[in-house]
Amino acid sequence: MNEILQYTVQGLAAGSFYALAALGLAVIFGVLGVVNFAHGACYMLGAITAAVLQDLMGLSFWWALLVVPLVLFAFGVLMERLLVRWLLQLDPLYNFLLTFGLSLVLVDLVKRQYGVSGLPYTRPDLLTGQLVLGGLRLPTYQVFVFLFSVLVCVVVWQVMTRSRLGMVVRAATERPDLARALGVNVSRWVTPVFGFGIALAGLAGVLAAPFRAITADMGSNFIIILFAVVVIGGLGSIVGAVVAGFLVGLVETFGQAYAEAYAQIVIFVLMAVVVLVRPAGLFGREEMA
Amino acid sequence: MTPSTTVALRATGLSKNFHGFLAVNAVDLEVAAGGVHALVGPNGAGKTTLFNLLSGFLQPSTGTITVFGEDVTGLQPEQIAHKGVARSFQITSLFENLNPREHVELALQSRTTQGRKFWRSEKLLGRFTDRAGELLDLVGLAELAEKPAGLLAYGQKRALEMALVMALDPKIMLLDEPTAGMGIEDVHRTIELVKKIADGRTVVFVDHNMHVVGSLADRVTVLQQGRILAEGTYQEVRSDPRVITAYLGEASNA
Amino acid sequence: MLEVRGLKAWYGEAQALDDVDIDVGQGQVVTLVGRNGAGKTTLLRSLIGLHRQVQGSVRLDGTELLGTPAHRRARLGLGWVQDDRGVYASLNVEENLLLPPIVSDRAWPLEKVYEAFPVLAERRKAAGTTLSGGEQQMLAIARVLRTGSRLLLLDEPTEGLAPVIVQRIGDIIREVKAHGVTVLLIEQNVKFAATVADSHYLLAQGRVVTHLGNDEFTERQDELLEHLGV
Amino acid sequence: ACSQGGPAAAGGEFTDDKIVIGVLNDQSGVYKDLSGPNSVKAVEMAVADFKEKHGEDAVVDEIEVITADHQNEPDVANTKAQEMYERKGADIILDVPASSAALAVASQATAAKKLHFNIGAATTELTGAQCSPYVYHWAYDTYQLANGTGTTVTENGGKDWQIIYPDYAFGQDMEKSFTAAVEGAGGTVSGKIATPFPNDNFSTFLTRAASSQPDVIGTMQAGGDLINLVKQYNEAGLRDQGINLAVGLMFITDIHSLGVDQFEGTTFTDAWYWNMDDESRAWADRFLEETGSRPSFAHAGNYSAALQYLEAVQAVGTDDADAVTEDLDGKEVEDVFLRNGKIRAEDHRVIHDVYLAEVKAPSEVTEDWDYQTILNTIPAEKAFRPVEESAAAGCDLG
Amino acid sequence: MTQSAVLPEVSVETPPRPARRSWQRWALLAVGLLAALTLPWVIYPPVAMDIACWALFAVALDILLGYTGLLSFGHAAYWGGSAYVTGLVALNVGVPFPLAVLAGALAAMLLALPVGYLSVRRSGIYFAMVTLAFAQMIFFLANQWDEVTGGENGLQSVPTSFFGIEAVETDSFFFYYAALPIIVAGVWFAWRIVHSPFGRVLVSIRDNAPRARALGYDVEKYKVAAFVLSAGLAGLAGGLFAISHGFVSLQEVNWTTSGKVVLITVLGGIGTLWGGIVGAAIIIVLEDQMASSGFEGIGIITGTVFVVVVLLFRRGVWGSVLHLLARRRE
Ligand SMILES: Nc1ncnc2c1ncn2[C@@H]1O[C@H](COP(=O)(O)OP(=O)(O)OP(=O)(O)O)[C@@H](O)[C@H]1O
Ligand SMILES: Nc1ncnc2c1ncn2[C@@H]1O[C@H](COP(=O)(O)OP(=O)(O)OP(=O)(O)O)[C@@H](O)[C@H]1O
Ligand SMILES: [Mg+2]
Ligand SMILES: [Mg+2]
Repeated sequence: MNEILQYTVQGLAAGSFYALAALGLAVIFGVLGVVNFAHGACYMLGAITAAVLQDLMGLSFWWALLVVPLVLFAFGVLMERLLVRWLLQLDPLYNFLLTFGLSLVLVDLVKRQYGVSGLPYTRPDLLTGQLVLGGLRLPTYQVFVFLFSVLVCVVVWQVMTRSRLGMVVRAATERPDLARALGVNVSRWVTPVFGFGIALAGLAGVLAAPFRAITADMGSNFIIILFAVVVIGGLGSIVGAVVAGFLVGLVETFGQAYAEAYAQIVIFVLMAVVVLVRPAGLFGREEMA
Repeated sequence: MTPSTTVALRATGLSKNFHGFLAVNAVDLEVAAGGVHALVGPNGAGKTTLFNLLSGFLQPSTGTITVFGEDVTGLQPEQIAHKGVARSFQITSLFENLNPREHVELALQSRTTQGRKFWRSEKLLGRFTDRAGELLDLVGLAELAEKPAGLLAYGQKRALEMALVMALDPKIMLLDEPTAGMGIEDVHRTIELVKKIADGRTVVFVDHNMHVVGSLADRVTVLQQGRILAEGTYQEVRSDPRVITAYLGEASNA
Repeated sequence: MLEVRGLKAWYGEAQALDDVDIDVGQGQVVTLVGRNGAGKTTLLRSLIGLHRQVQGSVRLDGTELLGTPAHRRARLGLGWVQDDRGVYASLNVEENLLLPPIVSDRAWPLEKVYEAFPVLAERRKAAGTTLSGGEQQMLAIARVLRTGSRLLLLDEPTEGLAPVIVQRIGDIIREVKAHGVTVLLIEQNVKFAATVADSHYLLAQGRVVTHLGNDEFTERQDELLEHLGV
Repeated sequence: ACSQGGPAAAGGEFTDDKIVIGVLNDQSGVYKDLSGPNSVKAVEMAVADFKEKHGEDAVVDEIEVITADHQNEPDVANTKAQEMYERKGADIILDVPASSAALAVASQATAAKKLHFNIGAATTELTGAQCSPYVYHWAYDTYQLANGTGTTVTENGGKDWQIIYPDYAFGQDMEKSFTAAVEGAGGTVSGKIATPFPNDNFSTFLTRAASSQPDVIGTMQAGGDLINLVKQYNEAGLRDQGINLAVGLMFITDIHSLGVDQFEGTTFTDAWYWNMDDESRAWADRFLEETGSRPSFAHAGNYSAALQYLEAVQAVGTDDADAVTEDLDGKEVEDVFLRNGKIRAEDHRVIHDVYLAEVKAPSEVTEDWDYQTILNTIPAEKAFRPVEESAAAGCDLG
Repeated sequence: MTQSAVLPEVSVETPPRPARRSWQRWALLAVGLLAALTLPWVIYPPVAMDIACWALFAVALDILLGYTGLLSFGHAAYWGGSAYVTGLVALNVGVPFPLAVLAGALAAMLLALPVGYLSVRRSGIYFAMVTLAFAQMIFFLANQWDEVTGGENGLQSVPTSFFGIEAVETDSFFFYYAALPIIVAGVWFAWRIVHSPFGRVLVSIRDNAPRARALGYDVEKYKVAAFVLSAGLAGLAGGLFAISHGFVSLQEVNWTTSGKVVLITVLGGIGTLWGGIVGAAIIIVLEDQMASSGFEGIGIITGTVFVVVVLLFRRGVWGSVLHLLARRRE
């Protein structure tokens, strides 16, 4: 029983990374119709940036939670302005391919610059150690990661569904030409939203820094699982991305507990089942044939 | 009109529920074989939805559909097409990169099993070229036969829709606003065309142009909010006060 | 108010408009009629700025428009209803209405829109493209009314509408005209055109064939129909 | 088995009149830091040293070092090795980390009847079922890693083990070797957990391993996975609960990248350490000048392999592979890397002293890269798999 | 709802369909064959063989991407799956290699059947992600099931057996000529598929699947059929690759392999079978050069090539050539 609780917390913590990053993926997709293959690389950049800034100027973890997403936001803005935007009106596959190419470049650039064996990162003192609740020992950090990401997800969801911003951006991406003819200045919105989605990936990266190996390759496997997450949740759905993120975290953790090395296969089996029974994903809108 | 007792298409208690919104509500419809049947009604009455149900693009929430007595409820669009039911789309739906000739060839081929032959040359499609030419000529697209469909003007696309339906040589044709977006002359031509091809077939069509309805239909069903409001001959229906308020308007200028 | 001079447009190598001259005065309703493929839609798209392969001059109250980006033209008071309606699938009905910015105080408030089109009020939370074809057409028209544009460019606004609704559209056009709004309208339904318009441009193969006042147009209607058919 | 060291025979004894040494390794992937371009530098140092030592007397004037990146893809390694042997005239290929790539190159070497000295890969297959007259395994292997750490830690009181290993060939090998070593030294392995590979989430595995309160958790993870595991081990506060961590395979570059604080107190087996004595330190200083960083044992191993190869060529006066192996087989060698070294003729395992090391506490670190304390030396004869076991694993070099 | 249903599958830029005169087509074919025959004289034979294998792989992918509008980002599963089966057959049964390769291709088709069946339920970008994820599942399985696949170490020492003809069995130069007919046959078969009545239906599905259904075509079955055929050809290529290298590694089923073949196809030109061949030649030679150049980070180069192609030359190399020719003719 105790173990189950412990696994649940670990699963939710692991799911937090997926949920945050998948949220970024879903926001970008919902708004620009782009599936960002470089999302894993952006997650990696978030962690690397946190480590490099800590090394260069002693930036603490807490500041990193603020500064790194800003840096990644700027990076996302550049990425959109210089690359992604030229393909927005074409089939989404082109941006999928573009960002795939970009992720190859980013990963190898980081390898050239920082090597392959990873960078060190010092944890914030406040978050080391365990919370002991009854017979339960929970690493403080994992509890923090979970709570923090839930907070971020809720805020983002509110903004996207309740505000004019969300609406304008959805229209601008569906038919940019028409939106222009209706007087909406499309480019003004698209860029910051893209940057924001990237910033979320970066935030997941910062959260991973104290907890995971900070290497150029850390996003490569991550992005594949992330795709499984959005297929399970339904790519068009922001709620779906978040819920599926936590779900996959749980499945992975319980899979590890009871299926050991086959844990990752369990995720893909889950995905296969979802595709079979609900092709649009758990929260996706049904498309017609 | 060839009076006939056989029923080509019958819907019984047909409903479609979109998340609580009843777009089609317990519709009973009978289309006599060989008849030309018009479906009219205010915007949003459920005409297109009914077509989608009849052609398998939507699955009914309740009710059954039979084609010449055979139950086709729950079949997929392509299966229904093979039962001899062809439809056109209200909102034009074509293959952007194929030209009209290729469109029609494809439609002609679909009645054979030739489409499965991945080991044969596409020259086999040549056997349909002559027939395709005739059909395009009928709808006035002969000169545009080689222009990619994506580059056609709206009215030309509508004409191609017609050619496709005709190519399927269906027993029952479902035409969703065949004359929408056409100029007067083309409207006349289309009326003549439908009259010609309706010979020996059953036609169900939707149109808001009362002139078209008047010249083609031998029976008219009026839908409103998913239900049948009235049914009868054109003359009966157009003088029905309920139809006038709901649909035609006082100053009806049809 | 609107002055088009020597407008030419191309699709790649193919010329779609040739030396088109059009004048529309303040508060006038003018229709463009012509066969399918005559170039009517191309003309409107050039005016709103979505078709870019153009030459010539388009002036709105003396300001040259060619070269101004589309979203700026919309803010200058051009409102457009696309022939395929251009309703957003990812927005619900109300969001579709709220989307374009309001450009003048002539704008219809939401309540007025819903009053004029009660169906839209009923389906306000439905995703835009789940509306029926005709409902989408109403939505598109309602949307430009809500912005308060002073020059409306309507591409076949009555297509696929029930006769009652067509009459209502006619009323609306007359109403906005009374408030000084200018309308340039593509119309296949010649009878309808005659009930709303002040004058008519007849287009064929990318050229203006003739320009007629409404009286003359109504008189020669049958002959014109003939002509349109050619 | 030393030959007469006869002076240079005619130049005709050398294909193309020169010696070509190929260094085939990972220059962009996970092994880049621990071998990679710096291995090439190490080989070039060996060539320079050889030339300086023999000067005019050298049996060959021209020694060329060529290199290629196998990108950690065995099929690339395969093509590149074939190309080096057949097209570029390579007489020997060095390094080749990643077991799958190493096995591919070994089979190319056998086919081409040219030499391959493997430094970078750990698999005992090279001296087992897949051993070859043309292939030598120079630096380390899974048996040696497990035997060193498993035996010594158990003997020092870590009786009860839990082993976490990645579920692929390397990890499975390591797990078996460790279990054998631990049990051989009187300890018990009370649990083994196979993990996916690669993997970034080890919390669950650690929780499970810790639930039996073992003395030691032995991890067979490597590279990024190892770092993930260590971070999460620290996160879970297991050291405070008295559960120690022993690492199967660790390179100094891992410690460098993660920081000593994370690894503090971890024990592992090292084939060589740059700061273990004056000789190694002197060489490491030269290396630092050349490359800007301290050498891993793989770098030193490459240096040693290149040097010993050239010495053997000098001895036999030809680059003919069969002649060179005849000289090498059974030879006892000593250099900066090989201490009490011996090239076993039976399975081509090169044995030498190895070391049990512990990661220093941050406070003890006096300079960059000064991360380890050598706990004890494991003599060459005890460090590696006995010849009989190699034979039992299927190696028969007659 | 119908309105959203009229969205096309994938509207990638495909080249003008060739109105090429037939002598031009024959001339092109002759040039292509000549190039294929002289390749191992110009390029190191194993590399030439790699080019041939990847060319066929890219051509197979293009049946889906260029002609059906489906981007499979998991084709490594069929290339690699076939490589394993081919390797196992060659190791254990000892039949001449063409038979082993055929067995591999069949296995790939069997594998593609369930995956295709599930994946075609989604279209566009979803299809790409679903195929990728399934391929990753295959990867994990191959990694885990090491008694059969050799896991991380791969299948070592796969023999080349060819009716006891020594030259072919040991010399990569002669092997190339023994394998070339299989490649050529594979490419021809792909060409046959896309220029068949079946291929015409695929194109219509690419443009507008619901419309194709209304015409009476069972779209899902056609997609699955195209998927399986494509997987079979990919398997043919993968099997030959395994034989030519003499072993099979996990790399063959890794997602980077899927990415590479997409890169090759896009670089060459989507919807042009020749494009796959041109793309393969460029990428393989480039990678080969890079590997010996000492430059760190091949991904920087290949990734940049990818980005530039997608941004500026969406038609790809061969597609651009066709486009220029078409413009010139006008
Ligand atoms: N994107 C395009 N590319 C090439 N040619 C085009 C394109 N769009 C339209 N055309 C051609 O330009 C001409 C004018 O088209 P336009 O759409 O302006 O006609 P229209 O008068 O609006 O017709 P309709 O009444 O059918 O809507 C037609 O011949 C059409 O085929
Ligand atoms: N997929 C859907 N989801 C929700 N509501 C839908 C969907 N499809 C149609 N509807 C609703 O069902 C009603 C009937 O639509 P339908 O398209 O059948 O009308 P119609 O009679 O064809 O109208 P028109 O003459 O304007 O084309 C409309 O109110 C529409 O909003
Ligand atoms: Mg309708
Ligand atoms: Mg038009």
